[in-house]
Amino acid sequence: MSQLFHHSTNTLARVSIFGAVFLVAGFFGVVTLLDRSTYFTRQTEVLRQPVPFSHDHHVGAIGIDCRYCHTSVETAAFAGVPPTATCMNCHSQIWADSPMLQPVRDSFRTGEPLRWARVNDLPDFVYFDHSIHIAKGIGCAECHGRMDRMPLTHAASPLQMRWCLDCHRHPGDRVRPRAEVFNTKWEAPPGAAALRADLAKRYQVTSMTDCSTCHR
Amino acid sequence: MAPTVIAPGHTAATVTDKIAAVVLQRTPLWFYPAFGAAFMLLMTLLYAITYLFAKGVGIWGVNNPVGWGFAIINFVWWIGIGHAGTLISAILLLMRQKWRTSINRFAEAMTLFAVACAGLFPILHLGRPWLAYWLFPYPNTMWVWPQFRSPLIWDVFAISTYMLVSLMFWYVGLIPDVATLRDRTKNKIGQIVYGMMAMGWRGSAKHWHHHDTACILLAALATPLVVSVHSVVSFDFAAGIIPGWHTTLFPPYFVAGAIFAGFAMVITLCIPLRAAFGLHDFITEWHVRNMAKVMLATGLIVNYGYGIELFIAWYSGSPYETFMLSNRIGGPYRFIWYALILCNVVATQFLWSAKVRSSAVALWVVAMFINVGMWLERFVIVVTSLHRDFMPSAWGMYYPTKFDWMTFLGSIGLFLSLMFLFVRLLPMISIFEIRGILPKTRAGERSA
Amino acid sequence: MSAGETTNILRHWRSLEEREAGAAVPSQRPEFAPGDELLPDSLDRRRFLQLMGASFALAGLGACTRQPVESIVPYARPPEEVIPGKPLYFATALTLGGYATGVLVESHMGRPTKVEGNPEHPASLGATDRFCQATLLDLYDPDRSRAALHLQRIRSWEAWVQTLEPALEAQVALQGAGLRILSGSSSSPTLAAQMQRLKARFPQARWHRYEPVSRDGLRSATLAGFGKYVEVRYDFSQADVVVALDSDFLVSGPGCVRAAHDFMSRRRVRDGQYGMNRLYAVESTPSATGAVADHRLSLAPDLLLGFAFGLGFECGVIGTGQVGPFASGDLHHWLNRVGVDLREHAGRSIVIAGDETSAELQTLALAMNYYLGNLGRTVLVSEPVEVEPVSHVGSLRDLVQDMRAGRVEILLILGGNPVYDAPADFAFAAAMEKVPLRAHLSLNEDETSELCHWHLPMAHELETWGDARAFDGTVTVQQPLIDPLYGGKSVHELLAVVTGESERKGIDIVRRTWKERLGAVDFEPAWRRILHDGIVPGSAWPPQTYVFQSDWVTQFCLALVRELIPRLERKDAGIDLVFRADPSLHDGRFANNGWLQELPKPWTRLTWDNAAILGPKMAADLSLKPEDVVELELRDTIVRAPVWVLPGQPDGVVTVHLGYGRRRVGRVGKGTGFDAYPLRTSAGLDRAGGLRLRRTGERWELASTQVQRTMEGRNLARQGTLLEFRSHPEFAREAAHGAPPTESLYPGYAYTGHAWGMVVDLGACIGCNACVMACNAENNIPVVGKAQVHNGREMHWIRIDRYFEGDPENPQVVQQPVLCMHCENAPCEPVCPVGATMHGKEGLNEMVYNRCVGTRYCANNCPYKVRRFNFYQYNDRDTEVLKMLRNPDVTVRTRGVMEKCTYCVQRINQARIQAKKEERSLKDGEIITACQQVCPTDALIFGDINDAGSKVAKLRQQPLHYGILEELNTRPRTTYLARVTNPNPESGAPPEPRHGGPRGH
Amino acid sequence: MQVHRQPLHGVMAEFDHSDRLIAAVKAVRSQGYTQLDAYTPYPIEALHHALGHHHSPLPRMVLAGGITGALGGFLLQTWTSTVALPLNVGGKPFFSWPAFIPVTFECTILLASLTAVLGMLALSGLPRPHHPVFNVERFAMASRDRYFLCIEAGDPLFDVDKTCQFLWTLEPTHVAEVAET
Repeated sequence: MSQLFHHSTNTLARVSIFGAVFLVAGFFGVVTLLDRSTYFTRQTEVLRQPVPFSHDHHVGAIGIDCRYCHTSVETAAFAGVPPTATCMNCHSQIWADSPMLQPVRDSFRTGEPLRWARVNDLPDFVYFDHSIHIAKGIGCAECHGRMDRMPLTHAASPLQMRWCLDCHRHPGDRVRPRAEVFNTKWEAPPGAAALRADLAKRYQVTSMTDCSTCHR
Repeated sequence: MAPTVIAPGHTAATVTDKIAAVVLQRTPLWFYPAFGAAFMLLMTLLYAITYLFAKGVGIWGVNNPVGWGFAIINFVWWIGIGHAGTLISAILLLMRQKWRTSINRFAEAMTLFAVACAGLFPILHLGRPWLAYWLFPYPNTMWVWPQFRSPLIWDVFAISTYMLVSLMFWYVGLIPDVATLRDRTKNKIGQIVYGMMAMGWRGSAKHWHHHDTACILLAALATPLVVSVHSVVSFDFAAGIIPGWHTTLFPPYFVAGAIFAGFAMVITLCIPLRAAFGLHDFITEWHVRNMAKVMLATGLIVNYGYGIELFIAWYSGSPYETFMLSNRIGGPYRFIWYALILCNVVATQFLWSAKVRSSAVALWVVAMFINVGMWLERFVIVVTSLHRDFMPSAWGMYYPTKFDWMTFLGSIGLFLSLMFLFVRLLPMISIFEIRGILPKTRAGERSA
Repeated sequence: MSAGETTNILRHWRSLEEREAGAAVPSQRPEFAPGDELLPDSLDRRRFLQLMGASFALAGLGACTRQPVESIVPYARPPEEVIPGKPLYFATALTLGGYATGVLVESHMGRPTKVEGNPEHPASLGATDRFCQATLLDLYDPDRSRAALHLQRIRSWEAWVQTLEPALEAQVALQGAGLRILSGSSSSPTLAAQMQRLKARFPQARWHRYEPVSRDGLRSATLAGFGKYVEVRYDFSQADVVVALDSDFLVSGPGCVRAAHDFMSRRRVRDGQYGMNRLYAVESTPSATGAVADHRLSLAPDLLLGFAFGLGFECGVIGTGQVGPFASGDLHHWLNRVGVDLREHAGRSIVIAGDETSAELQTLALAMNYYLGNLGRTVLVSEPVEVEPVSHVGSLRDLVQDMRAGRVEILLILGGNPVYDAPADFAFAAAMEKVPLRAHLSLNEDETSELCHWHLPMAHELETWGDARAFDGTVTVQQPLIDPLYGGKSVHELLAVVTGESERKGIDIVRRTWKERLGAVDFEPAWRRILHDGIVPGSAWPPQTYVFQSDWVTQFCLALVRELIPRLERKDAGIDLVFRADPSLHDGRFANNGWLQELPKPWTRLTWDNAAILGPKMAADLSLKPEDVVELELRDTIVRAPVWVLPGQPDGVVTVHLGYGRRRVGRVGKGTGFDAYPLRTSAGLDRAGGLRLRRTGERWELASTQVQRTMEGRNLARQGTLLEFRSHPEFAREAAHGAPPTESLYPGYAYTGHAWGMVVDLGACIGCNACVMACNAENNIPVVGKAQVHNGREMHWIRIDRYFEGDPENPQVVQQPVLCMHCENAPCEPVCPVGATMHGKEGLNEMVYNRCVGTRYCANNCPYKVRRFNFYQYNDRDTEVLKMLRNPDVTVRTRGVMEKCTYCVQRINQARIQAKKEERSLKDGEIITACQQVCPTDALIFGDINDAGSKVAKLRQQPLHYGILEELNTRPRTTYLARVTNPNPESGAPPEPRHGGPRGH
Repeated sequence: MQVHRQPLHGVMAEFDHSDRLIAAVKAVRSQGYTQLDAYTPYPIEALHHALGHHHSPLPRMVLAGGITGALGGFLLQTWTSTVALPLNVGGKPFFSWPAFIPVTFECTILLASLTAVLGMLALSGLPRPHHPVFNVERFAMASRDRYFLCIEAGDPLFDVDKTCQFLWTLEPTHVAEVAET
């Protein structure tokens, strides 16, 4: 009988056994990472919008209150995206003929609504209510980040269940004075923990982790 | 003359050549039609599955109240069959039963293929099979985990463990024999492939030493595993509250049933195979008889199980249990139950006769009855219990559709195809173990 | 088939499918069962082969799916008071047979998604019936007609007007002698006004009325009794004894919702309060009302009339003694007892005859009420609610004669479907085809539209302005919830063209009426208030005291007796055929409504079909099994129908329900049931004698949701008599099969805070199915079709179980609503491998659809079998218009997931959020589940069982309170109050009538 | 002193009967040879004794593997159902340990068996597709019915000629030199 294999195959064989193990582990590792990556969450991704609206300018620079456009945020599940009419309140005078705002003027003239791309998009089987979060003193910035610093709007949070649970299990750590809810610049003062604990008690903030809280 | 484990006149050389020849000779003509038939069945399975994934489990007969149908029946049936192999190789090895050596190899193979078929069904029967991986614990962005109180999760772990362990056990046993093939075959590719599989086995004393230990250890581990797996499968029912399911009798009764079914299938396969490849020298009357005896023993346990099941139902005095009893015997599915009794109780009694035990044909027929019977048993447990449980208003009937049948027969196709490939590509009898137990031809030789 | 005989130019318009459908029931189930088309189509080969390759690579990819970018579309200009995501409610009314039920309609962003009752409205009191709930599906019916058609070619409304106006001009000269209008009965003040204007312009024009399920019997009875048409209504809240003669007053007919409410308000026995009314039901066809009765006696129609006479004698209507089998024996004795009971409660009793019954029976009932002094007390008469009441059969007969004689030049059919449902002997279609210009205004294209020159799409009631009166005359102004989806027009808008008035838009026409009534002075605030409240204050008719012509009636009765007696003597009576409006499809107008088609009917639990209903004895005699197809032969008209054997059906009587076997209908109604109208003639709209049955040897599959008849002695639905209850209040609890085990390996969970639960009052349930329907609408429950139902795959989250007890010929029936029990130790939960169902802090058994992988283990392990599985993609995800129907607060389930009752968790969450925002705790009654809200008899009560003050907690303290299958230690949150009946201790059970001549074979 | 054409792995004697091999092994070891290995077509216990093999460490490794599996399985379940995702499932407590037993058991078996197999391979130095003994043409018979004894060049007493002569005295059927490559 003669040698079937070159002696290099000895090393090869042993390496390949371990190799296989690492390959499988590696694959799952990659998938796991991808799942959490901003590529899948679309976090930080800027979507194409009909008009390059700048929160940075409107909120940060001019200081328009969130509620001026997102009118139903305190009353309804849906925060509300402003009708074209709202834009025209100002832009019938300011920048009245800037080409950038052409789509807005067209929409207002024709009554054909603007189609904005959804930036914060929850799956259809998730039921989120803005108003209650506002009422419990959860600031916009907790989920939407510093909108006042976003020239072009993008999501600030992964909006994955894991992330939701983090807060829903310890909602007290995210509470802020109701007065500061719409203040994107608000920073927790030193010793915030005590303050938050107190607020949580006053606002009756409770941890809602029943599945039916969001899924029905 | 009294039958022996191996027909007289064999030496290590003859054993090696004869068994290796099964693989190394040219493919016999009968193989092509046989494999072809099995393969066609396999294609039906593929067709049925594709249609299933496209349309949903609605294409099957399952409904409300009968949420489980053929899929689960087949699953339990295959798993049961899958128990003989590991059992033969593990328990009989621990018991140092020499006669196991001729049958353990393809019994183990049979186990693997049966478990492969069984493993299909829990996935297929899901409403959303593409999410089957949710049953495994893995860190996910939803931060949810499997629900470990569910018997179905226990199944997942039991079945996959069983699959892996059986596979390893089987492969370890194969190493010295593929080495043999490596050294026998003239075909270059064959040499390479077998060579890689043999991992450079040299049969050195050191190898044998560790190999032996490993085999004993695996056997010691596999034995409780076998028992646990079918117990866990029986929990799928025993953990439910449905009359006819909710009984502590199930685990032992299922395990016995599994061995019963397993041996029946071994006989069903080995009798034709030894004829086809002329292996009467290695699979002798002795083996067949012993298997028949094991079947008789386990069969009686199963029959006892049937009896107790009915007795307890009556004895409990619970209106639901007693109704379940009368529904089995007198309900719309009573004929299935009668058939089951015919196959598993009546047919088994023939094994008392030594004549039957030693007649290959008779035994094969009995084995076939038992294969059918065990399937019917699962039908009775799953369907007859579900279709009339607590709320008379919600009672219903279950009728299998053509897709139920296609999937069932298809899985048999998968099983046979794999079996045929196996006998053509790997030694179906453990060569080195046969060498080891050859009768002493000269004084002074001792064998492991 | 009347339309079949037409021999004129129109024939070539008819589609092939009609000719096929023309033949009655095919021999076996068609390749596609009704509703199959609601399921996704089968695959084409290429796609299949692609899948074949890919199918095994499916798994695992699920993990890495990236959400597609969706878009938000805000308004360009925001409408007033609409807050995106917040529903609005508008008050309006829905009518059936001209009678209104006041409703509040929930509207999401301008699309109506749910109908609730209007608590202010007398016919509703906050509840509705099944039809009001189902109307949404009619509104969004994908098969609604979408354009005006002339000779099947699409034309515009304007084109129609241009055709009509010259024709009308021509009529002006003739004073409209050739103008005929045919409509159903109406109570609309605006319509009345328009008719006046029409008369002014065309004095000779005629307005004909026809409702296939009409109240002609009652009309002519009032005519006989009071010399004019008057409205008869009943006040059940004042009645101690009610005798229902073939009457289903609890679930059908005008004001049935109110009737059920009032009737049940007198039956609530609780600890210490034992006051209870008593209901005798004598009927020729088992009805929902009969199922609730304390005594139920089933009699063939003639016997029933005989019984009525006997009762009339008891009440002093006539001097003659009882007749036929009622002259002596058990029946006599029993009848006598009932009479005594009535006399003892003179002035506090009601004798009511069914809407569909004959004038004779109605007259007798009216007379009995008169002699018992019930008139003005429990039986109120007032001005008629209908505009210009007429005898519908007479009215239609006149029309047909005029048409035959060629006196009709223009025929406008406003709604209705006479070609399909006119009495067979009228041969309506043939006569109609003599009319040179005929137009049909209707929601869907039907048998009538296809034989008219013009088909005009009608606007749905939720799309139009209008007004209508309730059973007591209260007016509601109907306002549209949504613009007409397909440019449909209302009756008023079409009539406006005819009358030539200046207002042509619905709103203007209706406003004009009310300007005239309310006066132009500060009209606007009044108008707004009317719209807001949904009723016109003070518009109810006050009860009148008309003179009852008792002598005349007595004469009439005597005459009747003389011709009845021989009939009762005669022994070769043969088989009687009884016609009934279908409990779900009514007269056939709802044939394309999937929700109603799939609604299990009372007693039979049949869906998607009607059947020839036989009693067990008769079926045995003729050796017929359910699903056998028989030929029903009546005066050489033959109709083929499948048999259904029903305990409680009187011997020698076959009942058929109307409304099925439509030839020209949408995809839902196609191939459902058989058409019974060809057997129905003006001679007997309610019944016909001398039926012959012939077996064909063929079979027709019938999908019933409950095959099992009895409870198998399992004490699920428990009941006892008032006497038992008084002597032994705990009887229900003691009926359990042993107590639940108390010891446990694990410590239980403590539910501090809210603990939701529901109590179902079996005594109050009338099995009207409104809850089932409300649940469908609220929870986006799909329609699955006949084949799926037949395979036990219906999706209803709440079902009403029906169990028979006692003698199969005359059984007692108990009905039990069953929904998820939300067990504290839920057997379904531990078996789920992925944790898709689990308990919430407030004890809800939660179901997370998006986590479910579909093992169906939970459904297997549910002892109550209330879980439902999506075996296919049942929810239609392609048809755009159906998307408007969906409740946005509830997930639309996909293929392969389990679903079940959630206690309307979306409502719980919304209420909780609202309360939290207002920093208060939830009040009892603040959360109302869909089924509870719709229930006319408050049979379902939901609430917090931890709150000792709550309704539900109090009911759980009642001695009648019990849980089903508690011995399994499931600790159900949904529990029951046992039913208490109030049989007459004197009379005992109704005897078995010895009757039934030789059958025709 | 003659010079070899190539480095040697050792010299190998072939026997036609296991008894001869065992005798030979005993003789060779009594001569003081230590670096030797025997090749047989099936396991022979006597040979292990003759070669003076010690007990295999495998069982202890497997035990360790089993314990890891048990702990891992049980802790995973406990952690997921009490810490990571505590759910009220049918009124059962988060830590319902009896329900965790089956999975724990399966994990035990799984890890134990994995260690057994991998350990076996590691201890026997497999996989090793290439080995000098394969250079010997007749070695193919080792997997049929022949028994081989190889004295390796690494042995201090090793000398090609002397060792060969010595082997010839043990009545083998062949003696061959085993080339290193």
